[in-house]
This record gives sequence, C-alpha cells and structure tokens, in this order.
Amino acid sequence: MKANTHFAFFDEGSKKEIRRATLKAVAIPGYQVPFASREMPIARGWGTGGLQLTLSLIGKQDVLKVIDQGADESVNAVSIKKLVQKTTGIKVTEQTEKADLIQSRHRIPEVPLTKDQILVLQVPMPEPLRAVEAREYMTKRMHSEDDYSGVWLMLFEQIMKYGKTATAADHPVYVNGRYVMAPSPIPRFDNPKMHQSEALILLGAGREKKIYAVPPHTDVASLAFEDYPFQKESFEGIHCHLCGAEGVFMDELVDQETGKTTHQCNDTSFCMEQLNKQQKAEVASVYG
Amino acid sequence: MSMLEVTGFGKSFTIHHLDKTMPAIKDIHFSLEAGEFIGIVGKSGSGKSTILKSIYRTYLPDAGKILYDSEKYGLVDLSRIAERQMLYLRKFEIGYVSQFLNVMPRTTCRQLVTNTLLEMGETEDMAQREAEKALTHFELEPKLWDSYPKTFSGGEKLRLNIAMATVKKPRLLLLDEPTASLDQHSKIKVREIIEKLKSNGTTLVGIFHDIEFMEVLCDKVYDMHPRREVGIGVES
Amino acid sequence: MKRRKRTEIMIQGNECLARELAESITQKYECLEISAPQYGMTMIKMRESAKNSLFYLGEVLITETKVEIEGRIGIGIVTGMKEDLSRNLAIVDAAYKAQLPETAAWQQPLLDMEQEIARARVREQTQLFETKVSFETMKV
Amino acid sequence: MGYVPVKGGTRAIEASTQRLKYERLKDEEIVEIKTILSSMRGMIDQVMSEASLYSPELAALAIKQATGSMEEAVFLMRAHRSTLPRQYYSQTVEAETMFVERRISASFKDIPGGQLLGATYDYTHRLLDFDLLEEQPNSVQSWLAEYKKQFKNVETAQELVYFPKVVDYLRQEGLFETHEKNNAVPNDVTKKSLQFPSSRSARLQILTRGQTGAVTSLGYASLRGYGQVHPTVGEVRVGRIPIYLEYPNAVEQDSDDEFYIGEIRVTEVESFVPVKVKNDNNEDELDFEIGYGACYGQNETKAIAMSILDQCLEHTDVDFPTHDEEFVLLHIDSVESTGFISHLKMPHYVTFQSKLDSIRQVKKGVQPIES
Amino acid sequence: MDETPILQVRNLHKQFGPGCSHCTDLDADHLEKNFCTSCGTVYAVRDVSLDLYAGEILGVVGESGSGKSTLMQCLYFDTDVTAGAASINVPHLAGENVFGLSSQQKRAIRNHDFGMVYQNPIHGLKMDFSSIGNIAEKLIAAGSRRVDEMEATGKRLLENVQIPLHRMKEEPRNFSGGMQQRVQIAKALSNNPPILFLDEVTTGLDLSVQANVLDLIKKIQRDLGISMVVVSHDLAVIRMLADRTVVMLNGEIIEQGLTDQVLEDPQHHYTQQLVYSLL
Amino acid sequence: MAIDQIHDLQQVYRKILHSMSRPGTLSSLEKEAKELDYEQPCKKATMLCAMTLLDAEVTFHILAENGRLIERISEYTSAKYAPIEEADFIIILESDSKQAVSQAMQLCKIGNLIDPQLSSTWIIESNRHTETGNLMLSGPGIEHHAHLQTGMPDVFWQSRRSRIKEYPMGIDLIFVDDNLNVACIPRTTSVTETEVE
Repeated sequence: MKANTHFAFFDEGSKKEIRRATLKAVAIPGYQVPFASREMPIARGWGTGGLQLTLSLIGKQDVLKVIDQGADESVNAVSIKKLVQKTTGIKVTEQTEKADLIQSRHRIPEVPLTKDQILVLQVPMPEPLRAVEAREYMTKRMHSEDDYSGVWLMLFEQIMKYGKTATAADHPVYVNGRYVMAPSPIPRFDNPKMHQSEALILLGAGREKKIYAVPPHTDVASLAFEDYPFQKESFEGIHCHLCGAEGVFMDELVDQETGKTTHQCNDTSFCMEQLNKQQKAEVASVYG
Repeated sequence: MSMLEVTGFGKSFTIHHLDKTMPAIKDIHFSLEAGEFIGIVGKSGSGKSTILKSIYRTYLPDAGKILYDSEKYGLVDLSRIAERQMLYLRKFEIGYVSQFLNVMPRTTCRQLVTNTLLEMGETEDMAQREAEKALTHFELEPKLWDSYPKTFSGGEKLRLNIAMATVKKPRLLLLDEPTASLDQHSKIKVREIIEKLKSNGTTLVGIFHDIEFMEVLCDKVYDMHPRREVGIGVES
Repeated sequence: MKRRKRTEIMIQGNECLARELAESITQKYECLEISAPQYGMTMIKMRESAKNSLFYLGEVLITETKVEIEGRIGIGIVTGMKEDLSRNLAIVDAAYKAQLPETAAWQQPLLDMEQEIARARVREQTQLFETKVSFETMKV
Repeated sequence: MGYVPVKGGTRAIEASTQRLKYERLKDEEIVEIKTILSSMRGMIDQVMSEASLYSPELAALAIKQATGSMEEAVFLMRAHRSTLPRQYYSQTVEAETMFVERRISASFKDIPGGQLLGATYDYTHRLLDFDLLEEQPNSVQSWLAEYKKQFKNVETAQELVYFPKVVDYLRQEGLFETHEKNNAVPNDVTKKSLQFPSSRSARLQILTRGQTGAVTSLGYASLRGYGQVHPTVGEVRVGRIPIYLEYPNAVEQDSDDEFYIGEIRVTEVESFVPVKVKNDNNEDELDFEIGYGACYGQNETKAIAMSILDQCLEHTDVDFPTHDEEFVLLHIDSVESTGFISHLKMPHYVTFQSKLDSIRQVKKGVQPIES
Repeated sequence: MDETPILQVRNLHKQFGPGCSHCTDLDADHLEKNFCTSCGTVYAVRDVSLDLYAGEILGVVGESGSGKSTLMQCLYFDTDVTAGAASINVPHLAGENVFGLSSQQKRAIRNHDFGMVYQNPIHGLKMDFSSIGNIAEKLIAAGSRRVDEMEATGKRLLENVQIPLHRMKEEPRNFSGGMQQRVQIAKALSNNPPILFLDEVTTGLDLSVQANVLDLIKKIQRDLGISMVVVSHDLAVIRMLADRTVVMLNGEIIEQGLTDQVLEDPQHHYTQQLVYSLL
Repeated sequence: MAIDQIHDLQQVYRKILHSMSRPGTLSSLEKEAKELDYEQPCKKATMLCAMTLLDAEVTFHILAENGRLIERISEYTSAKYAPIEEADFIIILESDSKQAVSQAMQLCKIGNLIDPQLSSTWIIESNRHTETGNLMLSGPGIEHHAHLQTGMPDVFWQSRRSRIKEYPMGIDLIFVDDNLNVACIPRTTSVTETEVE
C-alpha cells in the first residue's frame, strides 16, 4: 500500500484547470475566476490557494521563496516550502532577487520585483464586497454591474464615524479601473507596490475557490476619496534596531526588561541583506 | 386677424354612471381682437364657465374650433393643439383666474408669485423683484407676503390669484367669476385692478357676476342665452 | 460467461477462485503486465428518489490492473486495496477476450461459486429477518 | 562570514512533528488497522462519508494516523483524494438493487416488506457496559458460537428478497408527484466550483459530503423553527449496493459486458414533507414532497438531516437561514470550516500591526465633524 | 413644435407567468381584470406607451393593482420587461432601446440618469448605514469622490426634508416611516438625475411633511429641470405636482391628458369614478 | 523522444502566461517543440498550446474541415469537439479564410457579465510574427505601448473590436507561428492599426 506522489503533488488534469483559470484571471485583471479548488495536504485557510497556484506554475528549474508575515522562517512558510520541495525537488531561496516564484502571505517583499518573477499571494477572503453583502450570488452581480458604491460607502461611513478611513490590512483596490479587488491582507504599506508592478501578481483563495490576477503594468488604485487620500501605515521617525533601515514595514517589539518599544524590519530577508551589506562595507573599510 | 375666434363651438359631458350624455353648450361663435375686453353673461348653468375652461383646455371641447393667434406657434386651434403646446401657452401666453385659489400648500404668498416667474425661466433676483412689484400693484400688504394664502381673506386670495396669473404678462387673460364670493369692498378693489389690466393693454375674456361690473369694463358682451354678442358695435 | 456475471462471482465469492483461474493461465501463457495494480477512484453516480435525478455520491477507491495475453488486453477493477485480486481479474478478463480454451472449463466452477454466494446471501438475509417487527395479532 | 537566517521555524516544526509522534506512541500500544476496521465501524463510516471517499482501509489508516481525531482523519482522506486519479464514473446506481440490512418507516406501521430493525443503537439503553473493560477473546468466541447456533433450525428461504420502496407505493396511489427518470449529467463540485443558484445535483453532493455535525445542526435548526420543513421519515434504509462500470471505450451499451467492481454500504432516507401547492385551477392544495438524503456507511442522523436540508433548499427563502442555499452549502464542509477556523492560529503580526496603526491614527486625528 | 421626449416608452408589456392558450391572444374577455383565471398569469402592464418631456412631471394614477408600480419597476430596471422599448434622449444612449442593454449598462443609467423613490423606504435605503451615508451612496454611484462635497450636499438635502442634522449619522432603521421616506427622497434627489421616478412618495406621511415633500419635489423640478414620473393613487398629490397625467387600470392606460383636464373633465368611466370619490 | 507531459508542458504554460501577462511579447517554444518530433497536422506550436491547455473538461472547435486534426487533438488531450458557439478553445489554421474567421468571431462565446471567464480562447496560426509591426497595443501588461505584427487582416481586428466592446466580456487570443513564437492579446488590450513604418 503505497502511493507515488506526482511532480508538484497534482495530477496534470488539476494543473491544467488551475492554469486555464489563471490565464483568464490575467485576461480580466482583478476579476475573481472560480476554480475547482483541490483539497490539499495543508489546511484550508493556511494558504491552499497560493499553494495550488505555486504548484501549477512551478518547474524543475524554478527557485522558490516562501514568506509568511514577512518572514521566510515563519512556521507556515517553512511548512509550505517543505511540501513543495518534497514533491518537486526544486531549490528554495530566501533572497528575493534570486527567486523565480515568490509565494507570500500578507506581505509584498521590500525589494522591488522584476519582470521575470511571479508573486503568488495567499488570500483568505477574496471578496472585497463581503462586508457589504453576505451572499455570493449578490456580490457576483455587483461586480458584474460595476456596482461598487457599497464598498466606497464603507469608507465614507468610517470617515463620518472616525474622521478618517479606518481600514487596516486588505484595503480594497480598483484594478484597471474596473474591478474592485481584495489585495489579500497585505498592509496598506504594500498596496502601492501593486500599481504598475514589473512582476505578474497572482492571487489564490483555496477555500473560496477563486483565482485572480494583477498583470504587470496595470493600474491599481487604493480606494480613497479625493479629500481623504489613501494613507499607508506610518513609520515616520522609526528605524530598524537591527539594520537601521527606514521607510520599510516594521514589526513592533517590546523589550521584556526595559518595557521599551523597538522596531525591526518585518521583511526578514531584507533586514539580513542590509546587515550583510553593512558588514561587507565595514570589512572593506577596515581591510580595503 | 382676431386674437381669438370661437366658431361652432360645443361641449357635452358624458356621465358614465348615469349612462347619460348631457349637452352643456353648443354652436358658440364669438371673436376677440387684441386689447379687447369681452364679457360673457348668462344664467347660472348656461355654460359660461365651460367656454373659458374649454379655451384653457381644462375641458376637452368636442365640436367647433377655438382659433388662437399665438405668438409662439401662430394660428392654432386650442381644442386640438398638443398637450405640450397647450402647457407652453399656459405658461407664457394665456392666464386663467377663477374664484378659487389652488396652490401648493405651505408656500408663502411671495414664493408662489416668484415660482410662477421662475418656472418661466426668470432669474431668482428678477423673479423676486417682479413678484414684489406685482404684489404691490395688486395691493397686497407687505405684511402678508410671507404668510401662507390659507389664512387670507377671499379678496386677498383673489388678488393673489390675479397677481399670479398676470405677473407673467399673458396676452390673453381668462377671468372666471372672480368676484363671485367677494364682499362689496373687495369687489371694488378687484374692479380697480381689472381696470388697471385694461389700461395695460391686456386682452380679456371674463365672466362677471353683476352686469353693472361688466358694462363698465367690457368692450363687448356675449349673452349665453340667445347665444350672441350684445353691446357696443354688435347687432343684437 | 459474460463479464458482468463472472466479475460478480469472482469478487463476491472466495478470492481463491480467481487466483486458481488466473494461475491456470499464467502457467501456460506469457502474461504481460501493461499496468501494475494501481489505486484510483471511481465516482459513484446515483439516482435519488425524490426527483429521480442523478447526483454524485462520492468516490470509491479502486485497484486496477491491465495485462496483455496473446495480444489481448484484460482489465481487472475492484473496489478497495486488492492488488492480487485485481491482477487475477485482469488475467481472467484477458483470457476471455483472447478466447483461450481454458475458459470453457471455467463455466462450472464459476456457476458453483455463484450458487454458494446465493446461498450465503439468503442465509444472511434470513438472519437479518429475525430483527423484523411483526405486527400480526398472535394467537395464544 | 556574514549573517545567515535563523532556522528557528524549520527546527521547531521538526521537533513538533516528532512530539506528535511521541504522543501517539509513548504508551507503547499499537492499534492495528484491522482492529479499527473491525471494531470502529461508526468512525470509519463517518470519515468515509465526510471525506467523500469510500475506502474502509484508508479510513482506518487515517483514524490511526490522526489518533482518532475525526477532522484530521477526514482531512487526511480528502488530501489523499487529490493525489489519486479519477479513472471512472460508475453506471447509475439504482437503489432498488440494494441488499437491505436495515429498513424502517416512521410514516406507516406496516410497510410492504415490513420493518427491519437490523443492527441499531436505537433501542439499546445507553448504559456503560463495564463488562467490556474485561472482554476476552474466548468469551467473544463463545458468544459468537451461541449467536450462530440460534439460526441452525431456522428455515432458509429459497430466494433473496429485494425490498420495494415505500415511496413507490405512495406514488402508485397518486399521493406523490411522479417524476420521469432524469438522466441529465450531474454537476460535480469537485471538478467545477459551486455556483449560485446551485443545481440540485451540486446541492446533494455538497450535503452528502458535509460534516455530520454541521448537517445535523442545520437540519435540527430547521425543525426547531429556523426553517419551514417538518418532515415525517418515510423510509430509512441501510444496505449494500453493487457498483458497475461500463467497459471503457465500449462500442455499444451491453450491460452484460459491464464490470462489477464491488459493493458499498450506504444509508438512504426519504422524508415526507407536506407543502402547499397550486393545482390546475390555481387553488391551494396540500401535497407531499420528498426530501432525499443519502450518504456512505451507516449514518442515519446525517442522512435524515440531509433530507430535511434538501427540502429546505428546494424552496429557497432567505428569511430562513436553513432555506438559504449559500448559508447552508458554504458552511457545512468539514475541511473548509475546520481549516478556516484553525487558520486563526497562524501569525497575524502584519495585519495586527496595520490595525494598530489605523487605530492610533484615528485616536490621534479624530475631530468632531460637527461642532 | 418638434420636441423630443427625454424618455420615450413604447408598447411596454410585463407579465408574470407564462400565459396559456386562454390568455395569450390578450383578448380581455378571458381575463379577470388583468389576471388569467386559467393559468394564473398576471398581465401587470399591457401595451403602455408614454412620453416624458424635459422638465415636466408626468402623473400616473390608478388603484392598487393597476400596474403603476410595476410600470415604475420596469422603467427603473428593477424587473425585466416582457416586451417593449424605451429610449432616453441623452447623447450616449441615442437610438438605444434601453430595455435591451446589459445589466452593466442599465446599472450605469440608474447611477447617472435615474433616481427612484420607492413606496417602501426599505427598497431605496440601506437601513444599516447612516442617513448621510445613504445619500453619499447615490452620489458615489454617480461618480462623486469628495467627502466634503457629499457631506455638504447631504446636509442640505436632509435639511430640505427636515431631518435634524444631529441625526444624520443615525441609521434609518431607527427612524419613523415618514422620516425614512424623507431620507429616501433626499437620497434620490442627491445626484440631480435627469429623470426621477417617485412611487407613492407621500403615502403614509403626515400632512405637514407631505406639504414639504411636495414643495421640495416642485422646487427640484423648477431649479434643476428634472423630469419626473410620479405614481400615486392620491389625486391631490397628482393635482399639485403633475403637468400631465395618465390613468391606469388593469395594466393599461385608459386615459391621459393635462392634469386639470383629467381631473375636471374625466372621459373614462373609471376616471370619473375616481374623481367623484375625491374628498 | 516524446514530449514530457509534465515538464515540457509546464514550460509551455509559463511562456503562454508570460505572453498573456505582457500582450505583444513573443515567447519562443523552440526548445519544447524539439521534443514533439513527429509530423503534426498543424503547426507544432499549435499542438503544444493545445496539449498544455486542453483536457477532457473542455471543448474545442477547429474552423477548417480537418478530421485528422480534430482526431489528433482529441486523442492527445481528451478534449471534446464542439460547435463554434460552445467551444472553449477555437483553433484557427493559417489556411482558414478571412471571411470564415470573421464569421466565427461573431459566433463564439464571449462570456457574460456575471461570468466573463466563460469565453472562448483562440489559438491562431500565422506565418510569422514580430514585435515590430503595424499593430500598436496598449492596456494592462504593457508599460507604454507595444507593437506587434501578426499577419491578420484589418477585418479581423474589426471583428475582434465588436466582440470586446463591452468589457469584461470578450475573447482572448494566442498567436502561434512557424518560428515557434507565441504572442497573446487578451480582451483588455486595445489594438490600433498604424501605418507600417
């Protein structure tokens, strides 16, 4: 009683279905293409959508990077990496520049992506209108009619109530001026990275069985009113206590002893690169 | 060319629940030159109002012609003209005043007159100014201007009614028993007002309660009973 | 014997029968295993009795083998994880397709087994009928 | 020289996996697959039904690996499904071919063919049997010998009896609408994602693979008043049905040429539900409709609950959650619901940081809109 | 005078049900009112043609069940028509039968060219969002992206319909029916739609609010030249608002004319009954 | 050596995806085509695309009466042949008449507003395309604008325009040529014909 696993876990039929859905997703930017999401060896909600995309894309020569919450070594990222490696034997990397495929949960790397890379984002809740309307049948209709006043209204209500928009991560975006899309729970800080991106961005929701895409060089606008412009999370005056970087998304840490708040790059591989660069420079200045 | 020429005009009413058709008037002929005042007399129920309402298209005429030489459309038959055209003429050329005031509730006297002008496309400023002028002209005291007409006396209501009809300077004014329910004092006021209209060159068809009133004001009188015109210059 | 009947007998009956029949072939003929016993699934299409329409009840695990004997391909399919039975079924299937003379002699053992299966079933049912609720009035 | 990433996550995962294995083995007791297979029928049936894969062997393996956790066992089976090729579609299974092991009706006392209790917990008293603490192989054997002995002198019938369906009798009487056999190819939600409004075949497929507890809860909710279906069970039957396959690339249809591949055990339920319908003269009339439930193994409660929900969804009405197809169909899958609930355990540092920023900004910048 | 109507409806037909041999020939003899006794099909709107001209108010009167509300729903695309055509005289829709457009295009027309006030505020309002938000929703749909402008417009309109501004952030759910209706009117008017549909808007309102609402509607028409179709069973409302009026009975238009003419010299038996019953 | 259904087709897919994401960008299938060493009744690139995208779950249509090709594609992919109105994939051979192609374009599926993905994907053979040429492309996936030469006549682009009029409904095109290049034009790409420089 043994089972030999296929290359990239799936049988070829499953890959073809995901691939066809992906191509349609690229052809209709921001539109959620339904697909027959397969049951995976990791739990629904733990990145099965992203994983299915990755497995449908990956080839023998590909180098993969997986991050979760900005960290390559986050347990879920490790778990996904192990599964892909086990079923494909491909190389993994932590360096953003060296990856052909980057699967990520909740972050877009700090290092700008290139045209030869594909970013796969895991999506828990792909429907940006769900808060406005619970029924899938109705949200599909609203998308079909370009009827997005409800989602704008949510922002308007927040302004009325709190004096500003109060969205956190997963701030909705307008794609190519037609579809309103959930960018997955990336921080608002990462939203602008989607706009006119060099890399193809694919988004997969396994439980909700949707695939959608932002092709490169496509307009992605975060929903905001003219007089209440979109605002990223602010890390003004804050730098990483490890590498000193500024202007990147930070994790907030509390020193157990002093009780003081310090900050650290959320993108761990970026932080390490910075440290290595500094060290190299140091070494060069000492020995050079 | 007369301004208004009514020929072979008739009107009957079909009352369905009685299964009856009741002829009101038939075979009416008269005409009216620009600037002329014509009065219509006749017994109660003889159909005086029917004529005016038919000219104004509140009633649908069923025989004859009501030829009107309009500024906008030239010579038209008011009994057959398109609804939209009639609405235009009502707005700009033909005024109608009855003894009843039928206006938007909770709208001030001043606003009502102003609205009439606004509907004709006047600017807000202009309309306000003209409205005040008209109200003064028809001797409505300024203290009434910002109250609702519901509270007005019969004479005041009538003067407002006339103000609303005349503020748009109609070429043809139809007066349907304006003085019917007024006291003597108010009647005199109304007479003065009508004289003012006459002196302004308004063309008018009127039904008046008392003959005396009519004889003073009208150039011609049309008697409903023998169905003919009586009075100055017309064979009787 | 047609496939439907013989597969019923070989799968419902004692597995030994299929093995014996298959062995009688493999001893004499070259038997090429085109595809070794492998697991797969069959989707079960069922008719529901409310609207008389069809729906899929779910999948059932099967073991499938394909063999070639005398140029003819035989297929053996059985639910569950039964490599040997699946292979033996495939061999028997190929033997019938190739119309090998041995198959003529199989008729009787197959029919005997059929009898045995039928008896066992009736016996099982009889035992089940003990749990039948009787509503008849009893005479005392 | 240089900085290298910490392998903390990788190491922790490995240690955790080891720990899991340790927990399973620490008492040095091994449960054999065949023990599970022969003594945990209820669990196996439930796992197969929720996994939508009929394989007692794999279910037993999954139960062992999952140390008896149902959701884990179902999950393992479902994931394994994705690795197996779907080779065939069966010929249509017609329920009359069932070898009935149990069959009851709540609607009629004396149904044609009779009420057959079979093996059921229904009339056992739920008192813990402490004898089982001390159960010994020889006592088991002697019990079995005793049990079989009682049939020695029972006369065996000549022919196998196939049970007619209660509903067929009622149809003949004209109490139910008769539907022609509809052979339209069903939707397969594992091949194309569920769309709304859903088809009947997709609904039945989702219900039959639903989580037992979820299907039962929603069926119960409908009965209690959050729905409008209050059925009488027409017939519950449990038994084995044979599966046939068409010969691949068959030139002509010849049922004698089909493969028989084995039997599966299923539970099947028809519930009778009174409904108001319009007759030809447009007047209201009371009629019965049938709610249908079927699932793998012996899962009677689930099958009955499924029959209630089937009827509910035949009459959509968003005022009742159990009549709202999206509410029912999107929330009863074991793998989806347990997965999404459990994903809350994953780190959400970034989203929390983002929320924190948002709240700080609001607190800092909030100004009364009106003075 | 050759005037092109802003909205032209031709032979609009709407039925609920498939029809049968008894009623498909539309011979009224087989129908009871507009209902086929054989198959239960309801002929809600039958062969209705009408023109709405720029800046005018067209009244539609009739008893309940006369098809006037269904007619409105058809015009506002809330329900698909069975047959018929409608054209809207705006440049980008010239020559189009708008009933034949896609749902996306219809939605755009609703957002930019139409306003609707339903008899029941629940259909026109999001009860769980603030009142000002409800107004903003319509403005957003029509393309507005400035909060301050929307807030100002919202406040002005709420004042116009006499909703106290300190309640503007409350959800209409908490309001009385009359207040809900006024919020709905404010919402429908917010984007100055060229065409506005009003379905029994003053029904159920207090007299004093009714007067305000009527005045508001008139003012909007005067100031902005908005064309309106006003459906009401209340002849007083029709008399106040409508320039022209059509009378519907059993799904058909049985009479039409200048409003004062319809009210003072009704021609059809049914209209006469209606007018005679006026208090 | 036969084509590797897993790894070669994965490569073809990635190239189609690359070109679909960047309309007008050519991707070469030369390497994969080498494995497809036996004679095909169509261009090798066409067959590679079909093998990559088609399976038993989808349908296809071939404009030309080419029984051999239909059979071959069915055998290779298990996809079912369907009339033009229903087909998920439509394969256009170089020999197809311009008129027939235009007609087909009027009949094919373009999806609906609720499900715009239920639209046909076209695999179109042409003799040679280049990244310079008389078509100017702009839209998602294109930074400023791109150029493409496909050899398709004006009437083809007019027909396409009429079918992508109401976005998001529309059709998506995959062009293949003798040089084993793939180029894609999804529905979002606006195509204008310019004078050849």
